[in-house]
Amino acid sequence: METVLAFVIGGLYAAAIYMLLRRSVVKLLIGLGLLSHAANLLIFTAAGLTRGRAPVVTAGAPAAVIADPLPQALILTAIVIGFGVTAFALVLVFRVYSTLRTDNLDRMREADA
Amino acid sequence: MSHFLLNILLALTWAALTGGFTPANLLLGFGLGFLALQVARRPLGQTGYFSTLPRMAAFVFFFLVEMIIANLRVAADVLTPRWHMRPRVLAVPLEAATDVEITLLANLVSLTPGSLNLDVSSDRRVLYVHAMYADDPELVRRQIKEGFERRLLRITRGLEREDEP
Amino acid sequence: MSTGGVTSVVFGALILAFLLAFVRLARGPSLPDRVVALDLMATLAVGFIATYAVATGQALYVDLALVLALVAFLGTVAFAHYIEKGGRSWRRI
Amino acid sequence: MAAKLHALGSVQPPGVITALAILFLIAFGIKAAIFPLFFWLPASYHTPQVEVSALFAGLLTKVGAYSLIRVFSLVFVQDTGFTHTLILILAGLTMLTGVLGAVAQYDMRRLLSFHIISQIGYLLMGLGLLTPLSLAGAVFFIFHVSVAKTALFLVSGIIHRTAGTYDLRRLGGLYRSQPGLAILFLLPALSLAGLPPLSGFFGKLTLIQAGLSARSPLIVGLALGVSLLTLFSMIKIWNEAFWKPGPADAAQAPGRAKPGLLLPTAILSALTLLIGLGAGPVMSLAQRAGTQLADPGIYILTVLGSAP
Amino acid sequence: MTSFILTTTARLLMPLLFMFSLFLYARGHNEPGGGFVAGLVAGAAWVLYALATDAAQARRALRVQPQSLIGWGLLAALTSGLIGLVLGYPFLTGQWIRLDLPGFGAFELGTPLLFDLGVYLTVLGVTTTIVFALAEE
Amino acid sequence: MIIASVAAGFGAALIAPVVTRWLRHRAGWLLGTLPAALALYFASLIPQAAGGSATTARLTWVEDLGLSLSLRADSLSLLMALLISGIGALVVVYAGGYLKGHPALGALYAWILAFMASMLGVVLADNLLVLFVFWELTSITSFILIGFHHDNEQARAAALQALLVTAGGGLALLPGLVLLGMAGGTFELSELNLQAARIQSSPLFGPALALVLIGAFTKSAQFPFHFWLPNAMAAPTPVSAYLHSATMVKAGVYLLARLSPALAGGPAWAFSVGGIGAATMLLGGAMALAQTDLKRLLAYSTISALGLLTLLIGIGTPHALEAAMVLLLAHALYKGALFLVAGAVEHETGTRQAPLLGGLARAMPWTAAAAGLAMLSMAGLPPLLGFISKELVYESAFELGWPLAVTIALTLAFSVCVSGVVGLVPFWGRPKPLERHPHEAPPSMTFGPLLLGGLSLVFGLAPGLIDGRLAGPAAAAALGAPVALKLSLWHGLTPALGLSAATLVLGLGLLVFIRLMRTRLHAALRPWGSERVYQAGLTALNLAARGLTQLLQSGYHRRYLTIIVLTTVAAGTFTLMRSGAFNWPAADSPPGYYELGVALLIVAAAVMAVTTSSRLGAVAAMGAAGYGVALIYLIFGAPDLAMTQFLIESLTVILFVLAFHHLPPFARLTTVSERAGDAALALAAGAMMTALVLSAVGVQLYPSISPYYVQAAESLAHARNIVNAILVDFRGIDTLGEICVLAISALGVFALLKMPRRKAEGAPTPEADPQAETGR
Amino acid sequence: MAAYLSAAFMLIGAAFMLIAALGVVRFPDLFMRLHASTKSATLGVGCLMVAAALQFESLAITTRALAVVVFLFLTAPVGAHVLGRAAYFSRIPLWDGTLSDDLRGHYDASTHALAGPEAPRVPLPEEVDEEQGA
Repeated sequence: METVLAFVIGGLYAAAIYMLLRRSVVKLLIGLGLLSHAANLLIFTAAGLTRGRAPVVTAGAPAAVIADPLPQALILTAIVIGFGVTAFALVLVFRVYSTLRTDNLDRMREADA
Repeated sequence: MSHFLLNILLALTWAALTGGFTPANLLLGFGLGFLALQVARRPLGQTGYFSTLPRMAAFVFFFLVEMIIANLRVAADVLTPRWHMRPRVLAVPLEAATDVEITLLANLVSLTPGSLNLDVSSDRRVLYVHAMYADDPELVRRQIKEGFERRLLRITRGLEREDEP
Repeated sequence: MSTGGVTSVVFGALILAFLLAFVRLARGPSLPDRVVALDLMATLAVGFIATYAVATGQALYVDLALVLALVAFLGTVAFAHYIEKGGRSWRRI
Repeated sequence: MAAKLHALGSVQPPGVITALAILFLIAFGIKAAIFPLFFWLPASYHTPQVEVSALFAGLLTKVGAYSLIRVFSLVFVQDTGFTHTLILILAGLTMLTGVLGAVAQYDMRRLLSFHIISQIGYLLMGLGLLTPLSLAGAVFFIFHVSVAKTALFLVSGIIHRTAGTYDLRRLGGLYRSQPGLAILFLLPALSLAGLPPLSGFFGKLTLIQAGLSARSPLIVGLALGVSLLTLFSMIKIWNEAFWKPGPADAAQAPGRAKPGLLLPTAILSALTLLIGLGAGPVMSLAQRAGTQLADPGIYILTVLGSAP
Repeated sequence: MTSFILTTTARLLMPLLFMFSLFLYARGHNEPGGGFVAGLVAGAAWVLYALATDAAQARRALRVQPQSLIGWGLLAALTSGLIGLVLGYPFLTGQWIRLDLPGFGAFELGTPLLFDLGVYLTVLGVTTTIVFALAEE
Repeated sequence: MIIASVAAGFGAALIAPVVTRWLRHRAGWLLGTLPAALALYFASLIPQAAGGSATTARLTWVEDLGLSLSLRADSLSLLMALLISGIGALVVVYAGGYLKGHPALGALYAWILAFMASMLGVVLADNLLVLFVFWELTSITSFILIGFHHDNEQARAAALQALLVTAGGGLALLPGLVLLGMAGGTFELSELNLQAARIQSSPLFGPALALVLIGAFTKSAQFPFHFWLPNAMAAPTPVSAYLHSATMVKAGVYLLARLSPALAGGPAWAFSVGGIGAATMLLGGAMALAQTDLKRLLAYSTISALGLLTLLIGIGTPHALEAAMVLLLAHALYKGALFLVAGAVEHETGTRQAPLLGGLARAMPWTAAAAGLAMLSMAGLPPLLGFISKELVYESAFELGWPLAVTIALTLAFSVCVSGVVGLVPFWGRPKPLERHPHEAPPSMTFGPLLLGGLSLVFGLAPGLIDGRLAGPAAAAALGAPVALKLSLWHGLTPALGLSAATLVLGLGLLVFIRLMRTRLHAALRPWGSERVYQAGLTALNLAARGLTQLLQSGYHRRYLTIIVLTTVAAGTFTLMRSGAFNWPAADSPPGYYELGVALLIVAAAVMAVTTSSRLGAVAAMGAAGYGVALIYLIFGAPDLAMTQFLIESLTVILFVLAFHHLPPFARLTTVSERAGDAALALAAGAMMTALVLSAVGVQLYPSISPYYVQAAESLAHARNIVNAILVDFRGIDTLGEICVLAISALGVFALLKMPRRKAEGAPTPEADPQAETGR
Repeated sequence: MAAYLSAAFMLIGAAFMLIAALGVVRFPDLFMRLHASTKSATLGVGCLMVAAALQFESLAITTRALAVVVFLFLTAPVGAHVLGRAAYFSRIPLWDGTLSDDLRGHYDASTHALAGPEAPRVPLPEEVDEEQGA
């Protein structure tokens, strides 16, 4: 499954990067969203996969095999921060568009200052 | 509805007494409690509870059956290559008046035979539905009005509406 | 008890359903069609979670189903909100 | 992190770790604006309000640089021959491109923004050398650059407020009209160029000592050349904004800045001088930090020693 | 959106969702849930309400400024850290007390719960701030 | 006390503007008392130093870097310190007259005093790094002083040039000093000078020597760095007199002398120092002849004298060093005086052009007297100090053979000629018509040159005042061994005396024909100016900077992103390829078919997000991918993650949907080939990431700490959900930071949406857009 | 017993889910797809939840499972309603085989108010400005 997921991650990255390279800012936002999926999945996979057991200690007896909690905590943080970033980027693009009336990144450079 | 609460309390007591909070035991407790209340209906005073609850149960049962039938019809249509449906968008006059009633009715309509609630007119007197098998629009209207609306209203409006239909 | 066999059949059906829903998501043709597909996918995920809980015997996943059931609805409402507000503008997309 | 280090040090094949290290380098490198990933910086730093960019200048890239220092002194130390050489090369290129970018600018804030990049190069140099002394230099540098850069951005803000522009070609005569401001500019500017006895000098001196003891003359030479170019571009600001006679049209006669505006700048400018004059204690702090960074064992001991 | 069906449903669902979020928060320490998820669910409740009615109405219904929720959340999280500090432990060291309520059994109260509450409030505030602001556009 | 003497200068610099506002141009007399007092103090240290025991002081500064503030006053230091403080006093007084009424006089005083203190620091420092600190301070202060007339563009350019050259040299000096310290094992000069053997056998010696020499040569205006000095004549004359003849330019010479015990002895030293010195000496002398501007003339002649000093130090014999020390003193006295005289002349006549001046002796008798004394000393005529120093120079030169002596004699003949042009012709030559009627300069301006000229005479007549007490021990310090110097006016009939006579004759001859030679000489020496190299360098630098910046900062964000991605892919692929980092995961678990289905779903959704032409379709696809990812979390034991992912996914979709009301539809803005290129790049990046994940799978990042968390969760954190325990307890600070980030982003969103739309018209104002003007 | 019941419910649920998905793919217009997704999928999930409840036999789980079912029964139709209504506004075409449309012409395009069936039909805007909107 690790192999499969590796390819999934590669696919997500490729899609995200392709979208990031578009000139339309809206596509860039989509790319950003995909990128965070890819990154989270990357950490998740690289840290090792454990089927089934959630990292919850059943009262009294610790389970024998449980998923590694630390990367999970890490990814949880990453997901939520990704949300904040996406929201911010979205609104930024929104403001830029309402100010400049273009969604073409290449045309935004004149307003660089 | 205070009887309903009482009934639940009784069920909980039963479960506590028997020492098992399993669903089955609770259900049993509820049933026994209902019986107990039935027995004690006089001291407690007359309410619509004892007629509403069975009616409610009957309604739920009816609804589930309708729903399964509806699904089977959809399934049949999905699984066979030819379309059998005769869709229409229909206006169904409403008797239900309160927000909750209309909402409930609309939801139930959506979940059951071949009809899907689209909207309610702004004056809340007409329900527009999309019906899948509506060769005869009047039949659909009647099904909704007779099958659902009446039963629903009987429950929500309790005793005073009981003799009305 | 053949729970393992049953759940794997159920999983298969659900995944098949997922992919079918995705077909609708990809084909459209209109935005509401896609939304229906997405909504269905969420519902399927709820089912998936329930099945998963049964398959692994871990009850805690049922809560997940609850969260998801709520959330799927929200997405649909938001999309509908957009479609209605935007009028026919989606067609210009 | 301590545990991470244990794990990475013992079991893993170094190749993958190195690849991971490179990705970390790129990720934090974007944040820290190192070559060739610094594009976002000059374009963005001069966009917001000057107070904001002053804060950003002091802090933001330093966060990236700090992360880099943390990760590359603690975790990714298996293949230093490759990773840290790469960091050194990047350090050199970052310094050079940053300072050349600054030299080309005529907008004061853009110019200062580019200097942020070149200063990051110095930080990287400290990291790339990876000796206690060089890390101390990097730590000291973070401290120094934060102060000096913020002061400079604030000065540019005051100039904008009083003279109405950031464009060096349209500025002038400020030495005469605001001699106090001139001093407030000169101190951090010269500090940035690494002239003694200001804070920047000691950072530079540390890095040079470290570089020479690590037998890396090339990066030392580059660092020195870049500091000359830094001086050059700072003097450019000085010449254009302060010494050059003011603009011909007297309509834009620069006003004087209010004391309230000058005070924070004055404090920061004085701080660069004080850090320089009192460099002893600051440097021994930095030295201790550098020693700890260079010897992760201490860190592991502190974390794991107290945790379980 | 003017569908009163949706509005009615939203009114019905809101308390439900809110309860559920509290539930998730309360047992987050022992089973999946916790401040993040609970805050998101509570946020979702308000988002639903904002979508079903409009942002202004939701804002009125919320009664407090979403931004101040963020502030309170951060404050709560900080306070939980400071408690440990005051008692002479490192910042954010968890402190627990055991409450024995007759009839209800033992409860454990600790600063991590306060911290989690801070997370909850912050996430709720963030979600509502962003969505309300966007919906008002 | 020594430390206080240095600090006093800086302190005086701070109060100088205040004092000047109070006393105006008379402030010079008051401010001049400080350097004068310092001079007396240093003079009082002479006997002790001549006895071999230097006065020292020490403060700790930055011990971690081997930098302690240690000062040491031996004879060599005292010789310099006396010059600095003594001439400093005169210059301060002089400046009051010269710049009477100038609004920035106070600032000038401040900077001059600061410079003086820095210079004292240089010569008194006993620590290489402290020396460097003060060395750079002199560069900065001299920069400000040269640019004193900063309204003048030439002055600004000259100041920049001087700073770049001297500070650039300083930047060479710094690593040189560090290397030297490393080679000698100490940064303390007095200890270092005892380590000559160790240093010279060190592999660091070569680079250290080269770098130190570059530093010294730039400061002392040695060829090929000499060009900044004549340009620095844009400074006010007192500054030129002080910095550019008596003190700062001698810092390089001082450094050479100071370090010669440690560095001298080998052929490298002799040839580089001696060779450069000789070249500078000749070139400076010859170029001086080509000048007409009095100050430039003096500047070139100073270059020449500095070359001679360098040459002598390069020779390094006891006699040569003795000669160097006496010459150092003599030159400071006469050249300082001549500069001040030139300033007085300019002040009174309004010009510095030698050909326009003549017959001023009648109008300015005191100035003329001072000029005469200085001129005679410079020409090397008895009974002045210049004569004694010249004789010593010749004698030491003869030790190395007559060709060297003759070369020096030629240079000194140039010097004789220059002294005539500056000190003789303007005063006693044929009177010329002048625009302004000259008067005698004010006493503040005649006092200095007269005193300096007088001292030349006094020391010439009574060389016993300096030989055994000052010059001798100074030479001993430079030599690192005792010398017995006995100076006298009359040496007897020696070859040196003959050569002196020849020099004089030749010099006078040149003076007669100078007008004929000037232009031709000027043209002939032009290629040696090396200033054009500097100018070309500046131009090239600006061009390179602009070109590079345009290349790297195109302003197209997409291009930046492309570069970032390219860098990542290239670096990642490279590191994966090298040392066989790539390998298939060892612990690959066979995938369940429904897991495969989920994987397929994610990939399909990603593909759809890319290919769809409907933006909300893309959002929906992104949501589908998110659901898939959440299912993966679910399957692999992360219910918290799955839950959060589901929630966030839906909220994100809602945000997009809400914002898309106001956003434009997808547009296809790129060409097919652009898209193909991007796609290739994206696929490469994806492949790289795949390879990375494949290799990294099973790299257990946290194996030793997770079990700890698992065990501690219930006991320490009172929690059974370990993920939550980690979030709110073990790594609470991270979470705190995280919610802060969230809060900031939310407030950012709020601010962005609620802030007033100022630039709604969309056109950035030209003010705010510097790029529009640079045409980029 | 419970296990077998649970298995049966699961299979039924899965079947309905599959049918829902098939319906969403196969049905010719949006509204019929909504039928499929609302009815079949909700029922399918309900079955699966019941199966889970049967499997665990604990009050807490049962309550939650039932909560999910109730929740879905409450929300799915509302979702379908808002979507269908919105779709109608954006003039998603009905299937050619649709026999009649009572709703047609009763929406007020600007206020989104909906009149009863007795109100006169308003000529549809799209018949006028079909091409102008683009």
